[in-house]
Amino acid sequence: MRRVRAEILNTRKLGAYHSLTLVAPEIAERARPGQFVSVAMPADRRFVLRRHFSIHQASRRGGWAGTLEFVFDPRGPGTDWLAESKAHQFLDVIGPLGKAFAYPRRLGNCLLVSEEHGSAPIYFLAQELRARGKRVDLIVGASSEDHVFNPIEAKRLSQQIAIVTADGSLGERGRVEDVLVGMLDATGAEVVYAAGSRRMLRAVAELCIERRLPAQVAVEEQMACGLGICQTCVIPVIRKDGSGYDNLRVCADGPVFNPARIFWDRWMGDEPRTLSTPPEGFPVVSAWPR
Amino acid sequence: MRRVRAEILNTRKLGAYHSLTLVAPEIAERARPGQFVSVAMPADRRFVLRRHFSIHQASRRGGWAGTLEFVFDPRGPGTDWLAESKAHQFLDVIGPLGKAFAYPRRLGNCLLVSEEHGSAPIYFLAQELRARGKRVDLIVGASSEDHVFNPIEAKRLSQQIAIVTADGSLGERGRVEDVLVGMLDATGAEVVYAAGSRRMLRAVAELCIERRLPAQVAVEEQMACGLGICQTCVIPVIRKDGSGYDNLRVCADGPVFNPARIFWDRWMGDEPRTLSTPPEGFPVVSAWPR
Amino acid sequence: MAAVRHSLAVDLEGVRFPLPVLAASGCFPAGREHAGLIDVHRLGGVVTRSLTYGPSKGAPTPRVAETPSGIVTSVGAQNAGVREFLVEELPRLAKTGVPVVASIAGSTMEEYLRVASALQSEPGIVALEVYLSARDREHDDLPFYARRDVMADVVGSVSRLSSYPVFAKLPAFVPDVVEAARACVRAGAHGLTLIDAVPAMAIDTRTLRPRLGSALGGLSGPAIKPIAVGAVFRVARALPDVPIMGVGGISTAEDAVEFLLAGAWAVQVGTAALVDPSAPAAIAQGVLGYLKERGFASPADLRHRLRLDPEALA
Amino acid sequence: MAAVRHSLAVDLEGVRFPLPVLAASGCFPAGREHAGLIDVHRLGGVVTRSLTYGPSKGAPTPRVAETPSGIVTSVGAQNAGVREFLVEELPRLAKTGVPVVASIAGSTMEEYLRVASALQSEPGIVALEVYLSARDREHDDLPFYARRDVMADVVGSVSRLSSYPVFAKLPAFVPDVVEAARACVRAGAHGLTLIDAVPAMAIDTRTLRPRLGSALGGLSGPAIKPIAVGAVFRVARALPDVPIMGVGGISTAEDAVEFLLAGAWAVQVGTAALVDPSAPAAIAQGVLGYLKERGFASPADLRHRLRLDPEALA
Ligand SMILES: Cc1cc2nc3c(=O)[nH]c(=O)nc-3n(C[C@H](O)[C@H](O)[C@H](O)COP(=O)(O)OP(=O)(O)OC[C@H]3O[C@@H](n4cnc5c(N)ncnc54)[C@H](O)[C@@H]3O)c2cc1C
Ligand SMILES: Cc1cc2nc3c(=O)[nH]c(=O)nc-3n(C[C@H](O)[C@H](O)[C@H](O)COP(=O)(O)OP(=O)(O)OC[C@H]3O[C@@H](n4cnc5c(N)ncnc54)[C@H](O)[C@@H]3O)c2cc1C
Ligand SMILES: Cc1cc2nc3c(=O)[nH]c(=O)nc-3n(C[C@H](O)[C@H](O)[C@H](O)COP(=O)(O)O)c2cc1C
Ligand SMILES: Cc1cc2nc3c(=O)[nH]c(=O)nc-3n(C[C@H](O)[C@H](O)[C@H](O)COP(=O)(O)O)c2cc1C
Ligand code: FES
Ligand code: FES
Repeated sequence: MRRVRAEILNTRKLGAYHSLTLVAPEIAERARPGQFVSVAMPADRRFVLRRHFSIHQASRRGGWAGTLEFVFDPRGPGTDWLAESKAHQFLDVIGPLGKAFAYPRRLGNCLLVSEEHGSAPIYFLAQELRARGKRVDLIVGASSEDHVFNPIEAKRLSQQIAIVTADGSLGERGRVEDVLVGMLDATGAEVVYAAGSRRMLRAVAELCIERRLPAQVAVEEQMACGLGICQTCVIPVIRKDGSGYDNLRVCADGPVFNPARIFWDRWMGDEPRTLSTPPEGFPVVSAWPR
Repeated sequence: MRRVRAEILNTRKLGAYHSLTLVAPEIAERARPGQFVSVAMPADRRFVLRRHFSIHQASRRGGWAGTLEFVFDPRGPGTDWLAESKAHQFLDVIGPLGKAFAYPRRLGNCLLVSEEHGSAPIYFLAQELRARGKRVDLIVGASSEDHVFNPIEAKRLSQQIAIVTADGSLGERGRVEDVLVGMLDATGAEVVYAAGSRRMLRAVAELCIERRLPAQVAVEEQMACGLGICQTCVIPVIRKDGSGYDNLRVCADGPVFNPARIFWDRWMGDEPRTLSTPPEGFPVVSAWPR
Repeated sequence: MAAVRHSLAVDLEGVRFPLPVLAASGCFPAGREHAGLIDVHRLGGVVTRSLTYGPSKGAPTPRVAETPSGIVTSVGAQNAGVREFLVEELPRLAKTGVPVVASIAGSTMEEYLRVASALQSEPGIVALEVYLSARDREHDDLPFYARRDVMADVVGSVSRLSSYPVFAKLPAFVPDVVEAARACVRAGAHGLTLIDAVPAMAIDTRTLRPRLGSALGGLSGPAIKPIAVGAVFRVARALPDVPIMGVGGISTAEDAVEFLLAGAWAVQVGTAALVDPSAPAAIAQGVLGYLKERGFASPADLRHRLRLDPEALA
Repeated sequence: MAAVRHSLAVDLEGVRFPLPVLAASGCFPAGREHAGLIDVHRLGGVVTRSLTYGPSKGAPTPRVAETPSGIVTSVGAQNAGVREFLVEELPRLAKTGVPVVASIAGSTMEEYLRVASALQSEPGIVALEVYLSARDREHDDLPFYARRDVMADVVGSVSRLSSYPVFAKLPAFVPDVVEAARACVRAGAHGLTLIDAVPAMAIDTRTLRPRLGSALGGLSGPAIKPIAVGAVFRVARALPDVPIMGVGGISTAEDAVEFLLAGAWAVQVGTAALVDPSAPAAIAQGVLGYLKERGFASPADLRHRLRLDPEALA
């Protein structure tokens, strides 16, 4: 991880989202899909914590070489402040942080599932998978049309695509889960990647376990440091030998995890439970091709 | 007092000082020299308190009618923030606050003494006194040339002027006190007004008591509310009957006081004492023409 | 949704306020000069500055210093004494009809009782609030709250003497705020006010002096809100039937709702009201908006709505 | 001015740190992965996260919520246990030569003693810090600090058992922090660490849930600085010969100087180090700048420089 004073090269709006492109070659060179950056807030406000964003784009080559893009929808003091930032301002950025998605070595057909800003890392992944000759199909979900992140880009990146919005303003009305089985079957997916709400990630997990499909999901948890120091960002992950679980750090041990190993019942607290969950000692999917 | 959302009409720099002119007719109409305004800081920062500034100019007539000007040197988070403000921004302003300088009814020759930003209310007073046909002479003190507030304006407003800087970069080298006696004698001053450091105000007080000259001084004290609510801003003032003192609120009972009634020893704490001070029961100058 | 009649009135076991937001002690303008800035009819009530028996000159200046999201103040209970209050301030307040909670202080148990006696049967006053952070001259100048038995004794004696319902104002600064609250209630307190400003200090590194004339002061403002919410939550869970007024760092309607969810029956606004005397009224209005939007009928409705995971507090 | 040899080293009655700024407990990166972000040689020392005897899973998530100028956290002492620490973490730390203060915790007196025993005679460790906010399973789950005798008992027993100098880490949340400090010193504490995070809570008014999985947490960051400075000041005046490490809200060199003026012998940086692991080093550098500019020879020099008006604290 590097800490840099990064100049904002470009800002743009994409529906409900803001995108910031930074000049940060030290980070961009190393960045892989699933990793994130940590951005300092101005010291003269009430902010105490840095804010964390998935890397959406990291260019190593070409005219944009050394640049890094992240994307957010303004929804709190930190993202509101970032939404006001302008080109040529500088941000204090640490990255790349966390473990990236692993690329499948042997398998070919990849179904990528994203919701809301979860699309930011997923499209980055899509691009890298395509560059490695994989087939990529996409499911993109959101509350409404303007929260469907960059649908044009999504279409460009995928062989087949399903867009789902809660209010039906773009694509089908419903939830990502509703089209999951259909897309799995239609695309012949051999591997699944996902980023989005816990509810959706859990549905993906259940389905992949059922079908014994290898999967990786990027999760989010409230973070104080983002650097692996404080252990505030933990997620319960079942041990490989099934002997119990450990609270692993999303920021340093994740944010990408094997969804079959996440102890969903514990992590989701008393949120509505729609699915049965693995008990301690649950036999994990260890077929992941590393 | 009124509370208004006031648009910034104009900002300008004057040496070390920043001046803000606001559109605030409700306040400007009522404002008199010595009174002050209270300015809210942005809610999204660490600030909790409003900041307080003497009214430097309040125009009731002409092209600038309804405008209000105050002046400050950036020296802390609040004044730094204000220094960055731009025309057409809005400020949340309460005013006019506090008791104004009283104009002498019979007496004519007025010596006005100011230091640093104390010149802001003093020049306003000078203008009002001249409009009432009084002779105005000025002593203006500061640490260095750029802290001498608007010397050109000062010259325009006064019959005779003495400028004193600690480093001698403008006018005489020294302190206001060094020229006080000379100016009193030279101008035949019958009344003295002052605003500036406690040290200087105390020197003025001592001299005026000695010479039985009526005087008024504007003081500053740390304020939480500025509205007379909290009693954080008090100054010890000896009772008229000399029976002791009361802690009066600078914001509501002042900021203008008869310096002969201020219990300097108490107020100045353990700052260096260069002068003897009035004991409780000190015979106060009650010759003030009201 | 069925039409809900929203009401902002709250009933603290007999102490009624038309709105759930009061001005906290020391933070309400007593003077005539504020007529233009506030409308007392949009206030739930007014807690007076803490009254001593005789006049008190208060602490040396400076009395306020700003710190991150807070202020440290030390006014030292400057006030003109309870008699002056009865002659000068109360009649004006009573005339407006705003419910007045009289805050009482003392440097001995006896002084508390003398102040409470002087306030008996005054029109306008609906309750007493006992300020417990005053220093106890008979016990090493420690604050009254520092010894649980002394504190309970003061609260109990005032409660027995006075015909008004008595609220004990507790600082959060006791190792077990629940036990302290229980002791006050057992002694006869009708309710509790939580929390007082938190002991604190700020130093000027340029002048090498404390930024307050009295060196130590009390921290208030948004910085202490989480401390106050925590104290209210803990006490409300332990003593669900005891009326609590929540105070500490409230500056928005959301902040007030946080306290009501934590278990407060009403809230008080201090520092935010100093900076903007209309803040308590605006906050009450905002609470109404929240109730309407969320379909709650009244502030009291929020008291049992906090959703706790079974694992929390395990 | 005569040439002064400025030194940043501090000596806490035998416990020596090359710089006056340490990383506070729970806020120092233990892992290998941070090599690029910090240079331990620019740190006065490192306080470990609080170690329990066995591994502890810690509190439910979310574990952090941001509040005005502060954060409320509840990690629940998640750690792998003291043995794992000795095998995995300490050797790496010891190799760097940075002085290590081992923080110990427990849910019973016995656990404290077992942890302290396990740490005996380990290279690299220069002192123990006793975390006293842990909950005492044998006394109604109240924090150890809540009962002065229990607290003194823990501190005393650890001090007798251990060959390391022992610092008792006190919260400011005791009615009389001076008496609490005195009790710890009488029991055998070598020094004191002031203060721990302050009990607090934050509620999400949208979801009607506490913002932390454990509902209650500890407030840290700039918001609590005035509380911590006040506690250090009061204890340092009462116990001028007892080494104090000041902690709470320090994020700039000025903040650190405030603590040193208040009477701290060294300071620790918590929250600010989470957000920027290089903060403690930068703060130490800034303290050096301050000393030079003002003509002070060492951090210890500041300890007696606070200018108090005679009237303050009257
Ligand atoms: C690994 C990771 C990657 C992320 N990537 C993105 C992204 O690409 N685009 C995007 O829009 N958002 C992303 N988020 C969420 C984003 O970090 C938070 O929503 C954001 O910090 C909110 O800040 P705020 O001040 O605007 O809102 P507030 O809600 O006021 O934030 C208050 C506090 O809560 C924390 N917080 C709030 N929501 C979250 C969350 N979901 N996860 C973690 N902390 C949270 C904030 O960091 C802050 O400390 C990511 C989070 C994580 C952990
Ligand atoms: C009646 C009155 C009139 C004033 N008029 C002027 C003026 O015309 N021009 C000008 O430049 N300044 C004036 N001041 C001083 C000015 O209010 C403060 O210097 C300013 O608020 C500092 O804010 P800050 O955030 O920049 O500095 P900081 O020093 O960081 O302020 C921190 C806190 O201290 C308070 N404070 C600091 N210095 C003073 C002071 N001297 N008096 C009162 N409170 C203070 C601030 O309000 C704030 O609460 C006046 C003060 C008073 C009381
Ligand atoms: C300037 C000032 C004066 C205060 N005076 C009193 C007082 O006389 N009696 C009292 O019980 N509390 C007093 N308080 C404490 C407040 O009533 C309140 O408990 C505390 O400030 C926390 O609330 P806040 O954060 O909303 O200000 C005072 C607070 C301030 C800021
Ligand atoms: C995430 C986090 C974890 C902490 N863990 C511990 C701990 O294990 N033991 C301990 O004594 N203090 C712990 N603390 C408290 C800090 O050491 C420090 O006392 C407190 O945060 C105040 O300092 P600050 O404002 O600089 O953070 C922790 C604080 C934070 C924010
Ligand atoms: S956020 Fe601190 S360890 Fe992950
Ligand atoms: S500043 Fe509040 S009374 Fe003067």
